[in-house]
Amino acid sequence: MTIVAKFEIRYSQYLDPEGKLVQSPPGFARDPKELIPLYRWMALMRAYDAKAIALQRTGQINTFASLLGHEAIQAAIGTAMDADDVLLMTYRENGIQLIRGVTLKELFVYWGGDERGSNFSGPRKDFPICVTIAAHVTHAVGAAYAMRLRGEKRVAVCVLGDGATSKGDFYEGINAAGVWKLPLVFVVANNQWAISVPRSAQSASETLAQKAVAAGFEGLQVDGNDVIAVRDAVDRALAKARSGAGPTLIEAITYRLSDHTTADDASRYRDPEEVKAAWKLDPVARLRAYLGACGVWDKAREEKLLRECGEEVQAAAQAFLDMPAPGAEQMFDHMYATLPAALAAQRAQALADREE
Amino acid sequence: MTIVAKFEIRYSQYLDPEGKLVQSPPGFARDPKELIPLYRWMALMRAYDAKAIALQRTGQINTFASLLGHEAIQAAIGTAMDADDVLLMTYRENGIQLIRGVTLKELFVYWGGDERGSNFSGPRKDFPICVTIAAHVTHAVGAAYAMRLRGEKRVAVCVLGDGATSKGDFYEGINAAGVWKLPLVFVVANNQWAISVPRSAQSASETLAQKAVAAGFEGLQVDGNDVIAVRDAVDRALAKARSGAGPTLIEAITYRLSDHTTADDASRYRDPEEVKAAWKLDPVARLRAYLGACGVWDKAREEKLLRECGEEVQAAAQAFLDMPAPGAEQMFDHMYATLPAALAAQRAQALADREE
Amino acid sequence: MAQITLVEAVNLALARALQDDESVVVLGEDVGTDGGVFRATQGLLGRFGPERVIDTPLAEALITGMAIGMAVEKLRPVAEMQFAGFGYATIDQILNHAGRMRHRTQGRLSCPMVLRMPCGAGIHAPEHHSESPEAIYAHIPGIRVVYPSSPRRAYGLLLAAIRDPDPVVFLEPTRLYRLFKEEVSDDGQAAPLDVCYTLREGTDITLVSWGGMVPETLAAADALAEEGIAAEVMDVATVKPLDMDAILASVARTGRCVIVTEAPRTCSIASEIAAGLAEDGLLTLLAPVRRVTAYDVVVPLPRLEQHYMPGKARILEAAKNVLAFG
Amino acid sequence: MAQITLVEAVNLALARALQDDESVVVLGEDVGTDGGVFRATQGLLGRFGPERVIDTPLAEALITGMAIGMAVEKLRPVAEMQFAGFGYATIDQILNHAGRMRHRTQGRLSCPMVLRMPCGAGIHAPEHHSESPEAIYAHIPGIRVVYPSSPRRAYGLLLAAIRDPDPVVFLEPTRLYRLFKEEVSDDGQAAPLDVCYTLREGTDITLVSWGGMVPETLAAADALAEEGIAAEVMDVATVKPLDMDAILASVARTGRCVIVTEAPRTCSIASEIAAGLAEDGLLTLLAPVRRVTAYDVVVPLPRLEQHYMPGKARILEAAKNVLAFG
Ligand SMILES: Cc1ncc(C[n+]2csc(CCOP(=O)(O)OP(=O)(O)O)c2C)c(N)n1
Ligand SMILES: Cc1ncc(C[n+]2csc(CCOP(=O)(O)OP(=O)(O)O)c2C)c(N)n1
Ligand SMILES: [Mg+2]
Ligand SMILES: [Mg+2]
Repeated sequence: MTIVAKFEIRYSQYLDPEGKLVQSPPGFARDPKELIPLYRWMALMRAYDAKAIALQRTGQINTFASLLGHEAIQAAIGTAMDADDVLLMTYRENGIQLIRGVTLKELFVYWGGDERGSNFSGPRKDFPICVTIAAHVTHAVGAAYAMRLRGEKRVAVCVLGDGATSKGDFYEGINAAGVWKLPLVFVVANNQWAISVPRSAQSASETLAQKAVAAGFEGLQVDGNDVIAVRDAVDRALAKARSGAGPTLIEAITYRLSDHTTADDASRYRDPEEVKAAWKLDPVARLRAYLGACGVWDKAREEKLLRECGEEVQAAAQAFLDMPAPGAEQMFDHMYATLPAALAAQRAQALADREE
Repeated sequence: MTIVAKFEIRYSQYLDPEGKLVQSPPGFARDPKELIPLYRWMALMRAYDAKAIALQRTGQINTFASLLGHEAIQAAIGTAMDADDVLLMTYRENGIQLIRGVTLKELFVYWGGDERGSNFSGPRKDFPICVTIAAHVTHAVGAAYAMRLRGEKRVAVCVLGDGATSKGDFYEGINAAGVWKLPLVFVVANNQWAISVPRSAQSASETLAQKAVAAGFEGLQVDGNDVIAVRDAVDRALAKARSGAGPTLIEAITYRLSDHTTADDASRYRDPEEVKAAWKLDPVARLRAYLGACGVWDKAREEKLLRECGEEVQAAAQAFLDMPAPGAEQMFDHMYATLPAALAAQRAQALADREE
Repeated sequence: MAQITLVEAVNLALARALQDDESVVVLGEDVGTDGGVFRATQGLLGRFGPERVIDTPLAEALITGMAIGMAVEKLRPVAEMQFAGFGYATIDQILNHAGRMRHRTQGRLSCPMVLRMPCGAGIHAPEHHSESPEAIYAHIPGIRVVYPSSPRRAYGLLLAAIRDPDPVVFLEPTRLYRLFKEEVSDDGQAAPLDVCYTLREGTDITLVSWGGMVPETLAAADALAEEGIAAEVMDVATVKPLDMDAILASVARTGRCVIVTEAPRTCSIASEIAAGLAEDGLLTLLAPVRRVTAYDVVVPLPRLEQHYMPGKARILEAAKNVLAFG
Repeated sequence: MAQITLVEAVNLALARALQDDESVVVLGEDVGTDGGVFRATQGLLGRFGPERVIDTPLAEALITGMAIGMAVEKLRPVAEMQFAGFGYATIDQILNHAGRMRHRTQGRLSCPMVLRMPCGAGIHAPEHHSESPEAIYAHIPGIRVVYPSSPRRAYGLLLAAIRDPDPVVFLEPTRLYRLFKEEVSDDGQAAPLDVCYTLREGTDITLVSWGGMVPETLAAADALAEEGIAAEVMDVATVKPLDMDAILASVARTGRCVIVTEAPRTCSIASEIAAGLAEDGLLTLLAPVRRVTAYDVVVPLPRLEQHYMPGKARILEAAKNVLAFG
């Protein structure tokens, strides 16, 4: 018996749950003031999330997937990426989209059940929300391949959930990313649940980071409630990808503080004690505590920020509500670049029906 | 940074390429005479393979996938399994099927392009040849689940190729096998090629054994040209599975000494020097050398065995050729347990057309 | 006898099957503790345990492939795709394996499994949650495709599907899950597969539908009745194999036919039925056949879904068009 | 102008596209060094390098998903499924992503990709190597499905598919790969999509087909001609969207129609065409429509495949049946 290969999976954390530094921070975080923009984004995400849930509860948008608990992961990714990198994500990554320039109104339009919400003004090359779990991992491979083929220094960032790591598309994608050493960063937002299925029932693997072992590249774990740890890992992975050294898989450990979506009732399958414990790890409170302890944040600033965020989401919601309804032609006019003759009669019928 | 998980992949070999023992053999191989039955099977596989290729070249069967180079792996698996275990395999595992009781004639019928070849008399519960790569990995999960649910001590053995490890079904299957700790043994017959795609282009993973790391169970490598090493690994994995300790993935390293199939011409993409070098590792010659050195095998026995094998495959080929052609009803009569009324007219038409 | 909804009928049939036959198992995403995202499997975990009511990892090809392996090994798996829109990844398994196992082995092995999937539009759901893919499955040899339209038929047809010795894709119209109740007695009685159900007899026109469109079709028939037109309404129920003889017999009486589906038009079951009429019913037709279908476009997000699905108005319009003829 | 086979025409079109447009890439299993199992990509690796002619890992969902990612990122990928029978794993990607990207983003992004796949029976190949799944793809909104039947059309239609701004599934009939040669000039000229090609004009009956069945259909027309019957033969070529108007116009002249496909009958393109006739051609039909199709069974292994596929005899029989009418 000889040993032919060895692997280890590392975990990193800078801020503990109380918001205390447990090791000296990486460059970008040396000056705590530099973290304030991240905190602002996280606060806006929370305001957005609350507003979306309120809109859903009052029947003004459809089923919504809350990002509660994912704020640190999303702030880290959103601020680390370059504008012309490409984001591929799920329904739960609206916070990253916000930072990249998708407007609050556009997000409401999407959840309001209208495709115009994905024709966003911001990062025009970002992929739309991918609802079919893990399919976007293979798209990310193609996008990264295209970038590298053209010799660009861009990176594709693919964000997915813990549940997504069980799906064949995930594996086919990471395996191929390894083969071609593509400029790709995978972030698994491990929030412990895939609807009602806990992480432990999803895979017997000790970590999700080690999924990368099967694909022959580096996988690592970070505390996903610690924005410094996530940002540091994403920064490094982006730099590595840009330098041509290939993909990285980051498992960011957090907790889904909300129901799966507004259509779900997590109390059916989750112990309230577990949720209570997870709130102790809340990424927003953690960063606030740290900033407060560093003396760069206080109650007044907090109140002002919350007020601003509230106003911003309120204005966006109103703009969404004021939007004229789509016409039936919206079903047809972007099915193809040019409407095929065979569809013309169907389109005409749909318009006629609409008028009745 | 803390280390949260560690893995290592081991490799084992007993017989070196010259057929010399490099470590003391496991129990079943202590008496070299015990290896003679394995050698006999390997010789029969080779005779079968040669006959099948001859039949194909003369237009008597269709495209055939040679098992040349896989004899040690197949003899080890075939002899290690219990009769009521279940085998799930690809087109290249005819040698295991033979040992389990599928007749030579039935194999020729299959390759002759007739479904009756899969209605074999032997291991009635074994799955038929799976042509779509890796789909059978998920079937193996279901079969093993059924066995365990009924409290049986049976094991499902799933054999696949190196190329198959890139496919989502493989990964979804091994991941689930890990979750439920199923009585399952996966053997990856790594013959270095998936048609024209070399192992190195299939995955950046250093070994294929480490694919199991992603699924949270043990993966190991063996010399697939060393029947003792393979048999030992399969024995252990079967015993572990039977004891309820879950699945194992065995990467057995060999070489596809033939073209991919008779429809392929490997000289288009493979260096003849590589093939020549691989012949030096030939599993059949290796075992013969060992048995010879142990004094339990000699030229006379060899000649007799080859003669017997030749006669056996010749008789089987003749029996195949003598078989009456299938009738058109064969297309219909096992589509459903009972032919649906809607298909009756189609069946009648097919029979009428056939008669014309 | 209780008045229950369609989703409760599905639940009842599953419980009955698990109770009566210990080889029956239920598997899928969130079918255990959660009881399924629509509660179709609610309570089953508690009654039959996690070994038989199995929460799987998030992997659709696995779910179907695993069900195939179970079925070959003599279990009777009832697997769930959380939504039909996530089920396409398993077409490979259904087409290449489930539908072939018996033929491939010339009867040595078989694949008695059911693949349930909620489908259809009209519940204001996110993308991929509103599709009606029966036509894709119906094109596949070796399987059955069943699409009930009422609690009673859901109960009976699901039991029939589970007991059937061959694979069945069982489509459940989410829009009808809780739309109305019906008396369903939990008598373990299967309803016949492979036959159309005539829901209402009539002599003037035949309206053919299945699944979620049946209530709209019945509503159209009501409206026609008010105008003195007697529409025969047929629920195809098993869309593959298709009971074309029953449809031909009805059209032979009425001479007119409208077929209603919420699937995209091209190569739909509506196309198949219309083709059957063009081949074998031509001489009995008094007017052109009309298909009332969804459009050949992506199911839109909720704001436009009402304009995507055919409704009573479009069915009525087509019926009148056909009736006005000749 | 050289006389070349259909597979050589595919190769020529690929080379031309790679040459003319540096955003074109070719990817799939064994498309590189090996030149594809049918040699369709032979020589491309040498001319255009491994960055643009890409051997992928063995993973069909990856191949299509990756092509989608490439297309969104402004490449023009031409992906290959080694055989259509291994392509079902990618229906999910085609249906849920390729066909939706433009609509989903209301025109912000698009997915100009081609998914080539060899298909059809008649080459004595192993299981899964003989299927003709055009109907499944044709049911999917947002894509085109093209199925050429001659070297010249293969060349022109493949170029058109690659240049099309939307996703195209391009089915290549393996039986015709080397069956006959045609003069094909490598002029970079695309052939029109979305239209039927009339291969032979006639007034007595319309024979409609596509892909691998076209030569059999032409042979049947020859046999009819010997008996003084003038058959119009149409090659549908683009099976989705379907040029139903052209078929209706032909049947309006001939009054009779036989549709030929080697796919299983239920919900086939033949069904779609027959349905279109039942709806919009009824008044012009002088006889029932006849579909000549494969049976609704699994494509058998080679010993029976000739009995599975329709051939000249079955087409003739159907044509005579239709001609005998009224
Ligand atoms: C392929 C597929 N199967 C099933 C679903 C239904 N579904 C939506 S979200 C979800 C769980 C996803 O869990 P995870 O990947 O952990 O992401 P999270 O929702 O926790 O962010 C499931 C099963 C889907 N969207 N896609
Ligand atoms: C899903 C699928 N894709 C493609 C093919 C075509 N094909 C047949 S064998 C093969 C290579 C398989 O390689 P490997 O798994 O290493 O097995 P080997 O043939 O070397 O034994 C391919 C691509 C297939 N049979 N199934
Ligand atoms: Mg999760
Ligand atoms: Mg191999």
